[in-house]
Amino acid sequence: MLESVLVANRGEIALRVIRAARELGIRTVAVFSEPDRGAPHVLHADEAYPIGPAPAAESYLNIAGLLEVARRANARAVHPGYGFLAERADFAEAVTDAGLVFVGPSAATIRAMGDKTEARRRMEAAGVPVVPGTTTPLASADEARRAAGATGFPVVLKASAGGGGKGMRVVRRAKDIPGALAGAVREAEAAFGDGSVYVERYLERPRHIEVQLFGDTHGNVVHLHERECSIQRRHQKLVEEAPSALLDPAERRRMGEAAVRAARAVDYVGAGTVEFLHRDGEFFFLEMNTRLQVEHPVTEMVTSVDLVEWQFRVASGEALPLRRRGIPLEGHAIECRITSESPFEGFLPATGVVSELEVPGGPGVRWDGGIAAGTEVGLHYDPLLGKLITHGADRGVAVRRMRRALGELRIGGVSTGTPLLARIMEEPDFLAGRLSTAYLEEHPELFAADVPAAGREALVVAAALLEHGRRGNGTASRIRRTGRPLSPWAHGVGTAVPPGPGERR
Amino acid sequence: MLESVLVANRGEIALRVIRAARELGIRTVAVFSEPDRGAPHVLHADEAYPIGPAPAAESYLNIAGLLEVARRANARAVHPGYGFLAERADFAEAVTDAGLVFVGPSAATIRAMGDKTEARRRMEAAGVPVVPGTTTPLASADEARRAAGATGFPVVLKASAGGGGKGMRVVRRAKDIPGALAGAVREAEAAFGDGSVYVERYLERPRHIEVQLFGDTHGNVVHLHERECSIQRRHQKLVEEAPSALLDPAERRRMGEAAVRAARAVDYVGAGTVEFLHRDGEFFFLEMNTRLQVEHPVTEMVTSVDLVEWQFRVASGEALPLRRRGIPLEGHAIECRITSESPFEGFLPATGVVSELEVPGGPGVRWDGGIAAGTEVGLHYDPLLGKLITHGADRGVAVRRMRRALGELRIGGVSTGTPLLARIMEEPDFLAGRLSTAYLEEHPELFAADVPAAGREALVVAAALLEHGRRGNGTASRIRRTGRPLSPWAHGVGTAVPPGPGERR
Amino acid sequence: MSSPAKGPRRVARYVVSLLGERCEVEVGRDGRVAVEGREHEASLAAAGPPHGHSLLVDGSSFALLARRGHGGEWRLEVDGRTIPARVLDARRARVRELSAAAGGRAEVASLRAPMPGLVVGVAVDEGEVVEAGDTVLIVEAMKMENELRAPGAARVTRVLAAPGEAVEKGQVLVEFGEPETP
Amino acid sequence: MSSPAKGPRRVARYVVSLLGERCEVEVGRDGRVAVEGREHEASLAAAGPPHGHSLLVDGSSFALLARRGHGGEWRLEVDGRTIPARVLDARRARVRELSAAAGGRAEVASLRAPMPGLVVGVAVDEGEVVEAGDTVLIVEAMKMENELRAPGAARVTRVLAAPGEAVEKGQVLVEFGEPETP
Repeated sequence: MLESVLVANRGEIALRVIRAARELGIRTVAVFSEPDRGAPHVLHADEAYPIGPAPAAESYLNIAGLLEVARRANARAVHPGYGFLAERADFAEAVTDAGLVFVGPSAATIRAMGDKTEARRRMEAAGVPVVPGTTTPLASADEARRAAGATGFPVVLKASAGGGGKGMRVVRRAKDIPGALAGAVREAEAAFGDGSVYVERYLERPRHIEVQLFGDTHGNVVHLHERECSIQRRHQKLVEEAPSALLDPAERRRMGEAAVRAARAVDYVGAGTVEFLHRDGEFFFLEMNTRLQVEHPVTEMVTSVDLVEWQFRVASGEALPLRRRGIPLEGHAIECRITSESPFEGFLPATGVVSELEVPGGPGVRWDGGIAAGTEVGLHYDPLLGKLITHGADRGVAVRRMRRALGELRIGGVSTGTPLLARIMEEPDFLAGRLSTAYLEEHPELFAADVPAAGREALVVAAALLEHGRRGNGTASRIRRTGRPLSPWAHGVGTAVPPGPGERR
Repeated sequence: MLESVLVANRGEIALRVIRAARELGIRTVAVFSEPDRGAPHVLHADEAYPIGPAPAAESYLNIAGLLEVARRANARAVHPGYGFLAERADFAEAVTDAGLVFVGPSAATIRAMGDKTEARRRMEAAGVPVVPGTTTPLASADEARRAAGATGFPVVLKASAGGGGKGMRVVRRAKDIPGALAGAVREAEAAFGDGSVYVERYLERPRHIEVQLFGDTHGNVVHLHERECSIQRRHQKLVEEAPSALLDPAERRRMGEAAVRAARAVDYVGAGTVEFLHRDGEFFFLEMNTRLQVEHPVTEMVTSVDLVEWQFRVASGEALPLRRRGIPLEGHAIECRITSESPFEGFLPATGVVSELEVPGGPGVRWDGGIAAGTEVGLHYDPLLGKLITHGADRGVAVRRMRRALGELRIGGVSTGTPLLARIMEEPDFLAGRLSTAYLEEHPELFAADVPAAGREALVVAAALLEHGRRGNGTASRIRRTGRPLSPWAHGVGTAVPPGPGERR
Repeated sequence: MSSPAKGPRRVARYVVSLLGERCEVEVGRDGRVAVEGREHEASLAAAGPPHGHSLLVDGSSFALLARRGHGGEWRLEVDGRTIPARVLDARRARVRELSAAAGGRAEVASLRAPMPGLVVGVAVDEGEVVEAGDTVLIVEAMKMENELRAPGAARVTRVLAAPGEAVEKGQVLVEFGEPETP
Repeated sequence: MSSPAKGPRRVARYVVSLLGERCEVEVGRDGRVAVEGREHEASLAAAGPPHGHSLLVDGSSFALLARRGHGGEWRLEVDGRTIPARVLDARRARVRELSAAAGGRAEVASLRAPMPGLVVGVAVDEGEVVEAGDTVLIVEAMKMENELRAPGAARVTRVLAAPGEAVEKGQVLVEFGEPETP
């Protein structure tokens, strides 16, 4: 097993990786930008080192700085998490060139799948179904218009270096191509430093279903069943589940086999995901993510596999602990992403200081968070505060448990998407498993900022009593807080502060 | 399914019951004593009603008061949790006499098993092995001495109405009988209002292994495998696990069958536990607990059964969802009880206000708590603050996960047993599964109040920097806390506070 | 003191504005609270973390966080939603209402930058009337483009930002007036 | 100002008493901290909940809660343990030590009731010498009997409680003196 690892990330995924490493006895080295000095991933690591100011380009994306910390802390491996440098082939290369183990696939694999047009070519060659579109970046609006005409509208413009919905635009009319292309290029440039954009046929109302893969250095590749992530807004996933409510066993098998073919085509090592769009019984390769996914916990809940543990085992040269027939699929799991966004104000990013954090508990509930009371939520990084995951014997139990858990989650001081998620857990189409990537657009009623469940009357009473108490009527007087633990030993024998030499009391 | 339930309890078990009821759509009615006005179980229930002052005798043990609340709130059932009235036959009777459903076995069953001497008689008759001793309460110290002489020293004096180690004394010499008997009677009187005490042969260094049972109103009785709870102090369990590290499949089957015989002998309905003492391949009936156990989550983790859900289903007249062959036993689970006690000061009860609460997360970790930041921990009730449970593919994974989770748990302002538990998770005998109820006595090194893992040097640096910062050198300046969410709409359009009629701004 | 109480018991009277409505509330000394004459048995207690409160109304239990603002303003966080409220004592509320009726003037409504960022597009012109949901401006932050939308009908009176401009949090970007009074 | 600094850089000097030992500590302006001459690179920052801090010493990361007491006293909560510490500036510490050497008197040590409860047994007599771990008193609270034990060797000088007596939290139950000086 690896002796130590530098976790080149922040937030909940850094914490997730640190937890797995801790359990394996791997020494953990965290890095932090200036505003993250007191972040949970710093507190939970064995060691932590500063890597620069707030902008990611000068800290979490600074390859030389990260390698310098690895050298200084004598870390033997690097785990990239997701986002930041996780899918940057040059980073994987720099890590291995420095004599360290990169916890992830080879630079060559990352490069092949990171170039979305190249990936489409390789998948076609491997016999994996692909959505019709271009396999080269677009040179101009005119070329985009021609390519779109050939595949037929609607189309989607996508960043070649993309992922996570950044640099992506759906276009329904030829005349909207120039504006959309400009926006996509601009966003792609900003997000990935690469403005290449290509065009693909846009499938209306598809379902987003993806397969979790794992490969080892001994040539084994397995899949760990699928996840459904159809509930998205702006191509950002919001709710994920495993298994899909849609697939029957035959379809599940066909999709799993296609994913394994895709992985073998690029000699895949480590954790990866093949994303498919599914519509009317057909499925098409969308992209392959050569890293851990945000939503990996739902797979962990139904398979009882710790995917990050597997990443470390594979990176240590071990063979996969389980082969395909041995991987269970038990019950159903749901994940809700808890983000600092105001769902009733057009998903505006919200900032502030987390003044209170109360995490749900009890059976079948998991919280993967990256915040604590006192954490400042700014605008420099991803708005993901944490993930709430529930597991139950079937989808109904998992959903009811999620509803219960969302009700227990309290994050004070920062607006989150929690109330929207709670509504989704009661919405009839969701409950029936009638999903598509257009789900949120087709359910505008979920975004109506109406009266909370508590009811207006109760809120009016609360407001009146709060003001009444503030005016000295004492209704809401604070509980006395002392916080000093009690000791029977006032002093002397068993004294609280032992006197130093020459000092007596 | 039941429409509503009054939860006649407080703390973590009240919250546990409320969670299960929530998921089943059962309306929850909480009760609270004066100091519990703001307790988590009040916040999480649908409704909550006061039942009196702090002393349990005037609140949580006040049967008439509880039934009055049930009537007022129109609750249709009563769940007693554990402790308080859970094993009081007169309470079960009063509940059913009031036309409500008692979530638990019948008053007759509770009565039979609550009288420990009567229970011993019934078990002997059913062919369940029983520890040698008396089957009637002791009338005097002389009688105790005679009975002890007959079974042979060491013996244990136990309260007939007992449980949880209260009113219990181990005696090794005849001359110690009078003092021990007086203490046991005094404690039994105070705890149960019944000073009856009997004598039993004391097994040296036995293991405490218990079997989870479930019966329904259709005559089905199943067991859900065993738990091992050998790590106790003063007969209070501290660490529990499922399955036992000791039993082989044949022994597991024999013990399970004996437990089912015990349950059938008293027409058992609902959740119950048969406790056995195990030594050198033999096991003896210790007692039957006619309620949910504190440690029920470890069984839930390895069987994927929600035991409180089952309680509600059985109370609603449903048949058990699974029969014996269908109940899985997967992986291994450990529970640590987190109590407000100072393990390095002789387990003195600790009081204070919980100033901080940070709960562990990530895979395989469950927190069943009864506190929040701000909760005042007093001396009126049980010191159990919460339970930390981990699950893993095998015992080793569960233990390493527990070690990791204990490191993440932070409860500020109140001393807890956490550091002792963390040491147990690294102690070689525990890791090897070499357990007995004498475990803690045999490992006094666990109680040495030595330097924390952080090391003295780091603590000295921390103290110096804290004082240096306090003197205005700003090293530890607090992060600015604003806590006001951000809105782009300063006023007017989308105004924050809409003006009332006749009021304009 | 000239008490405004009418009944035999001493009660405090408030006007609560919340979620677009205005209610008269009487708080008695015995835990009884009347909202527009509807009587409730209510109790509020500090509970849980710093701003946490437990509210019981006729037995129903609600958990909420409450933060105080200026002059009777409160922000209630409940069910993950933030609800602003204003509580005035009844007499002060009456004075306000009278002075408003005597000729209070509508203040200028404005759209402010909710975060530091880069304006990448302005979708409105001065004088234009917008409807609820119309995109007004696009600001890039955290590598995502964020559309700032109009939550209600209004006329754009001034546009104070241009594409390519870096803006500070809180900076006024667009000012609005009533849709029918250009 | 008469600075006690010897070197060219300005440093602050402290005496830290913790876990039974006394250390001299120098805190520099550049994050360097020397404990008895051992140099460390250290940083302390507020982190997490109200009393939470993050400490980095030569890269190693520690999470701790810190509560301030009077006159340089701190309580550090770390790894679930509570560690009391006292920090004095070096000059004040020196004055204390000199006055103590000139004839400081030991205060009376006492065992106080850690909780309200009922004394059910007293295991010592006045004049008796107890060893660490010896039971001194039994107090019943929360329906459990709690044995109060001596954490160190001492002579019982006064017993102030009797069986059957109800005691308040903090009430002195037994007073001790040095074992060898009755």
